[in-house]
Amino acid sequence: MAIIERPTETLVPATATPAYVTPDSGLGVFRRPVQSEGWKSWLFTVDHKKLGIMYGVTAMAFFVIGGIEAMLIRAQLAGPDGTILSADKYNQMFTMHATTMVFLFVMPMAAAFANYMVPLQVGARDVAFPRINAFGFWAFLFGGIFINTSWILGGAADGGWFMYAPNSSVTFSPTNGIDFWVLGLLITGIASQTGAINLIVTALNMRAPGMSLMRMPIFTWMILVVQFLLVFAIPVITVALVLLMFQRQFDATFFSVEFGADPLLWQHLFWIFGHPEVYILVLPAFGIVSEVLPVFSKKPLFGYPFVVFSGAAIGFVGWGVWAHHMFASGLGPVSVAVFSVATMAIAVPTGVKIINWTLTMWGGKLRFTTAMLFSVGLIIQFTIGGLSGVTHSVAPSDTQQTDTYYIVAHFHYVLFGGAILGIFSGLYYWWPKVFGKLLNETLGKGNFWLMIIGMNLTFGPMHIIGLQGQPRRMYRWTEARAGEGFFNLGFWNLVSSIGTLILAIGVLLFFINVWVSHRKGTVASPLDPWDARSLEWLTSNPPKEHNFDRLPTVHALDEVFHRKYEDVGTDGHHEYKQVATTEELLAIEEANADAHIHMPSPSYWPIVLAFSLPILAYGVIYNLVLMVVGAAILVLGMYGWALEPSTAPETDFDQSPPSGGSELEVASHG
Amino acid sequence: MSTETVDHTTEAGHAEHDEHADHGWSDGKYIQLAVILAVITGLEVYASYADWLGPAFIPSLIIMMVVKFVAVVMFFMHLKFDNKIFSWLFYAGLFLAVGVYVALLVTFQFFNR
Amino acid sequence: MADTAVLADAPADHGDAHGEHHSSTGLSNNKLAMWLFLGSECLLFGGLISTYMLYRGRHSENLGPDQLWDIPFTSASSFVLLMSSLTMVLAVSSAHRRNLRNAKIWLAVTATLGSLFVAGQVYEFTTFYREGLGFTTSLFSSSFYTLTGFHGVHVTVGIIMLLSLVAMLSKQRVHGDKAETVEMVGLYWHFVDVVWILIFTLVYLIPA
Amino acid sequence: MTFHERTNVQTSEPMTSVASVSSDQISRSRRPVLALGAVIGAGVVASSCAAQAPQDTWSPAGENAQMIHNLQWPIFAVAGIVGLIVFAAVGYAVWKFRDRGQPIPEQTHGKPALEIALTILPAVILAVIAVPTVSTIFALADTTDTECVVNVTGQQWWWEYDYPIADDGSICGFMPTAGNASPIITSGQMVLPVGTKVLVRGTSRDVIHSYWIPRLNGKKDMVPGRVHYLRLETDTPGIYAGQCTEFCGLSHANMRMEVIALERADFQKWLDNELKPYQAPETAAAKAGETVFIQQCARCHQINGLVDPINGELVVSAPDQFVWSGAAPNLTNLMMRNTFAGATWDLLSPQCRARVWEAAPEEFGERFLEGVTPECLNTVDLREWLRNSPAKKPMYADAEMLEVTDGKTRGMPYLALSEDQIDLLIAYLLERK
Repeated sequence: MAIIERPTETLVPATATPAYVTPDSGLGVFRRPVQSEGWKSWLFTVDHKKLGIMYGVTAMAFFVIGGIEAMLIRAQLAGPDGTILSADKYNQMFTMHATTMVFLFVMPMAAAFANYMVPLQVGARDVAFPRINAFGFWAFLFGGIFINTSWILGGAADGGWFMYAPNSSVTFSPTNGIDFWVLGLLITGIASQTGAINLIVTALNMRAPGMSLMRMPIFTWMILVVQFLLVFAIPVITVALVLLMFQRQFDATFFSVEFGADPLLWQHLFWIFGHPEVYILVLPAFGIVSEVLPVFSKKPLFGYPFVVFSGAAIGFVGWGVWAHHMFASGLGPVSVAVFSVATMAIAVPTGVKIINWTLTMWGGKLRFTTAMLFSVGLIIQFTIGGLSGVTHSVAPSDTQQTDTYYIVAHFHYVLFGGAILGIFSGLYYWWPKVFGKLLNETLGKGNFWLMIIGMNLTFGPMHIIGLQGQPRRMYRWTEARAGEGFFNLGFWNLVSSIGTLILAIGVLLFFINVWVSHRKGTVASPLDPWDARSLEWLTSNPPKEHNFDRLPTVHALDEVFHRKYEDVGTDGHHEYKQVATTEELLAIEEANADAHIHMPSPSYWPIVLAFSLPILAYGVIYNLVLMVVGAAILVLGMYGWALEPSTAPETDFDQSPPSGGSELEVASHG
Repeated sequence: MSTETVDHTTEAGHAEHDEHADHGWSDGKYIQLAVILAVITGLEVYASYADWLGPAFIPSLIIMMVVKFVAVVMFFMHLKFDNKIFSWLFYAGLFLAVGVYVALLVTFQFFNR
Repeated sequence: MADTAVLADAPADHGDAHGEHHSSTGLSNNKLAMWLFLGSECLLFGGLISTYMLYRGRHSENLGPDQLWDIPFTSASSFVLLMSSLTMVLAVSSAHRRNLRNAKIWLAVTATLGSLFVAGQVYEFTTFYREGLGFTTSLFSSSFYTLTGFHGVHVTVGIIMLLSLVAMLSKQRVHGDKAETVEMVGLYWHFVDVVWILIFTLVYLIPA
Repeated sequence: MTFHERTNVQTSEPMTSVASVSSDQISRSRRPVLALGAVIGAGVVASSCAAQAPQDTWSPAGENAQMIHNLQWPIFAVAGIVGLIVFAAVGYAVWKFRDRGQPIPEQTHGKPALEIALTILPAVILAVIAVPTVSTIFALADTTDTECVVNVTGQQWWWEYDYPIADDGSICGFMPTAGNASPIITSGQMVLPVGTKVLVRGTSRDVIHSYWIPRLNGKKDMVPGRVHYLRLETDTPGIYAGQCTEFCGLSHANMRMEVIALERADFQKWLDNELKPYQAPETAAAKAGETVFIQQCARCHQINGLVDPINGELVVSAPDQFVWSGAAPNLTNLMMRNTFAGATWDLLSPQCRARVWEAAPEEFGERFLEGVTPECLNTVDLREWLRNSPAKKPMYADAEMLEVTDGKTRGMPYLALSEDQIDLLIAYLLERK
């Protein structure tokens, strides 16, 4: 039985990662794997922390791929009549750049943080459905790889990430690229959907005793909102993708204008998904910033309930503004006016967030670590993106701006300046929690400043380029329409392309930082390097497999801070005195560890089930026989899943640790 | 968000009392409901042939459809007897779907303005 | 509450021995997840129904809904599906009374009624096809077949789940709370029925 | 395919405004340019003084764009000011409250009153913005006062213009000087009379395109199977550049267009020239070129009134048999345009181009109506185009690759013309004006 039995008086060393299991079960179909080390422990793991790391690593790999695609695009556009890419390759490049960054980097990166942090922040030992969690990761990975195999199988999708009909029909895009795109996104959609349900149930149902919803850390709140958006938005894109797949594979007529189809149907379905998707991308970063700013300001988040409700409001209003992506598409003035006003309305809760972040810093005690720098950077950069967003909520103005580089500038300030800066803030902030080591602050600051300078050089000039009338998605631009003087398009295009290089060096510094801090292995992180406030810091670095020795009881928002500090001021004066260190708090928890801790055993089936999906997808494109194989694996996986025992039998685990040193009776299981 | 209704004060109470006790109706009542639903279905089919309904035809069909829908969800699916949070989760999706897709179909009507 | 487990997707056999699992709301994880899933399915079927509503009138003269529908036949199969909801609810309430024998019987009856419905749909599709309505014939045909096909696949999956559940109950392979497992399948099945209630009215009864 | 037959598409749409067109109704009302007082406004002035790109969205040259401009610059100004306030607040907080050893601040969760005030403030600003926004949306959508109609059709990767004849026999509000009007079909450059409210009725023959002349109005998608309306009006004679802005496949970047604004008298001249009968080639080379054209080009490209000397019959092109979208540019009076191939390349050599494009408004009409003279022809690009068009402008011209289009190309295929044939063709085309 996968149980950690422990005498309550025993103290566990903070570094103890139970890892002494000799699996003696073979590949018994209806037994569960028990490895806790080696590659099998990763392949079959259901541990939310391992899956979180895997999400992160995979997403970072796709970030690099998407970044290379972006640099090729900018290299092509550095001068007039660029020749680095052909028109065809260029179209594939910007399609895949967007697809990769949106679906394979930012979304899974948010999933990485959510997976790792949400159970820790709510004081749970794992997510609600660990096996489904593992399945979600593998589906995402296989889906991402599947989409990218199109590069070597006849060319990637070339219709833009918005994939407007009828340009996405076979007539206009005869290669298989769009088929790969459609099926790949269906697969990653399944991953997002399962992940979202899982995290909602976790946040709603697995909170530690005493953690009411209004005591939930703000990051978890934002993740909760995002998962609701996902749960309801993914089915919409699924419908659109299925219609497009039937159109391309089975000659359905949904987007065949000659049959009387209306191409605007696709646009509506896509943007009904696509607009909530924008908030899906950016709200996790807002959550991270709302965690980081209070910690380094030594102040609670200003107006926590307002931030919570504005997040929820953004999530809700986000459903009523999709057609602002279609102001030029001929909706008719009534619809345009309605959606224009609704779009302005959504600026209000977004503005509330910026105001609250600023006021969180106001009167604080600010320490500018790298994580903090990225968060402050986000406030500034996102504000620029938000304000340019206001200029095209004004529909007539938008008809001048949409599909120009001005829009490209806008959403990169939102997505790079919002989502990605937030992600990097989170990486620096939580790195010691996840890996037990601090990232180098000097390199980190270099990383930050290069990225800020790089992104402003890259995306700042795009405002000018766009307002001077250069459309998006053009594989080349011409000197004849570049103008002269200060607003010369050639100059600003070159600046923008040089900016990408600086940006790339900045990102490279991050990877160097990771390499440096892990190779030397010297900087073991203190338990609580930032003097943090929320529950994930009430456990070791990295957390034990079961997260908490004792499930904490929560008394307040910012529970950990209030356990560390006491208000000793009188007469309305506040004076905070440290009454405990985190080490001491942890020692208390360990001293009162729960007697029985059940953790789920690893499982073979998530990866098997997920593996069937790309097989099925290749089958749809190439060969029905392959589909049969995929379906067989799918059925096998489902029955294996359903019939698998809920835990590995006790006999599968070693009862006494071979390497000794601990008196614990530990049965671990990956 | 739907989640604010979570009532923590009932937590202990829930843990103790038998969850199965509040599972609604006896079998007999379910059968009665099924008979009513069958009758409504019959009325629907009749309505689709009845000319005398005139302009009330489509509204009456929609009303009967909604009644059937609500009856199944409330009673067969126990939503009426269960914790409110389930209702919130389901209705969030349902009303979002109705709102968004009705708006979508309406924009197609406004196109020629 | 000190004794806590995380085994939600596979409730442990020994759950009773350790008492209730911890949960903030006192509700079952599985049931929360199922209702969320059903909520999201609303948007899936909503999208398909909207597509159909938009395109229902776009077909050639003699191959539209008004020419093809056989209302008495579809009414009969709708009635069958509606009655399967009754048998499903009887299975659930038997399971809650720990009467597994009856539960299994009702589950089997539900699966049979479901199969009858699917058979009816297959018959209907072949009839339409023989009258010349292929999948690619018109916008109406593509969206009709896609909508009802998606529903049919949902029913089929439900039937497989029902039959698997009967088998697993018989072989004692259901882990955890058996009544809850039956209830989960039941929720899914009822939802599929509820969707058909919408389709029956919106697609069949309201003329194009 | 019904949507290819543009007349069906057009007539099926209610078009009351065409009937009410009257040349007397020329409205020259212009909004007075608002004085720019704000700090940000100064930047706007600076930008409009600089030699901006021809597609600058901040230098309106007609009433519709001016309406947008009047709406957008105050909003940019407000956004700029709000941005500065936020930066100042964040900057001040960063500087003032950095850790200098001060005690841990009060653990306050905020002041609801302040919070609510700061929520209402942006809401009020946005409400103020919303009012002119909505009124401008409806003003721009109004099609009742337009005096001239041009049908615009996008296809991969060029624009076709079709000037329909109104009930009274006029075209765009102008009566032909001699004879009856016949529809004028041209491509690339849309010629319009200055100061006239023009209604563009747009659609597409294949995928979605978007018509955008930044200095005249915002963009409007042209969607196959639908007709969308766009208003255009110009203040001064000149060339107004634009570009397709909805991604439309391989050569999206090579799908450009221009609006040519002519004084009313000049427009009348242009119109009469377009309606004149076919001019038989004069030189021997041009005569031979006519034969090459009939053999090689006339399958897809129409030249109105061209007669086959062998059988004496009118040559009627049938692009629908060869091109997937079913159309190819009409080349009647090609040399009256000064761009070709989706307005991507100039028909004028660089020196001559400047003469027309940078002409003062009062001279522009005359220079434009000179057309392309033999000395001014841009032979470099035109020859490259005739040698191998898909190499110059990426197109799906390889019929084998496109079984999905029944072997029809999208764009112009490689024709394997000899250098001699190219010379003759150019001689022939030079006379088409």
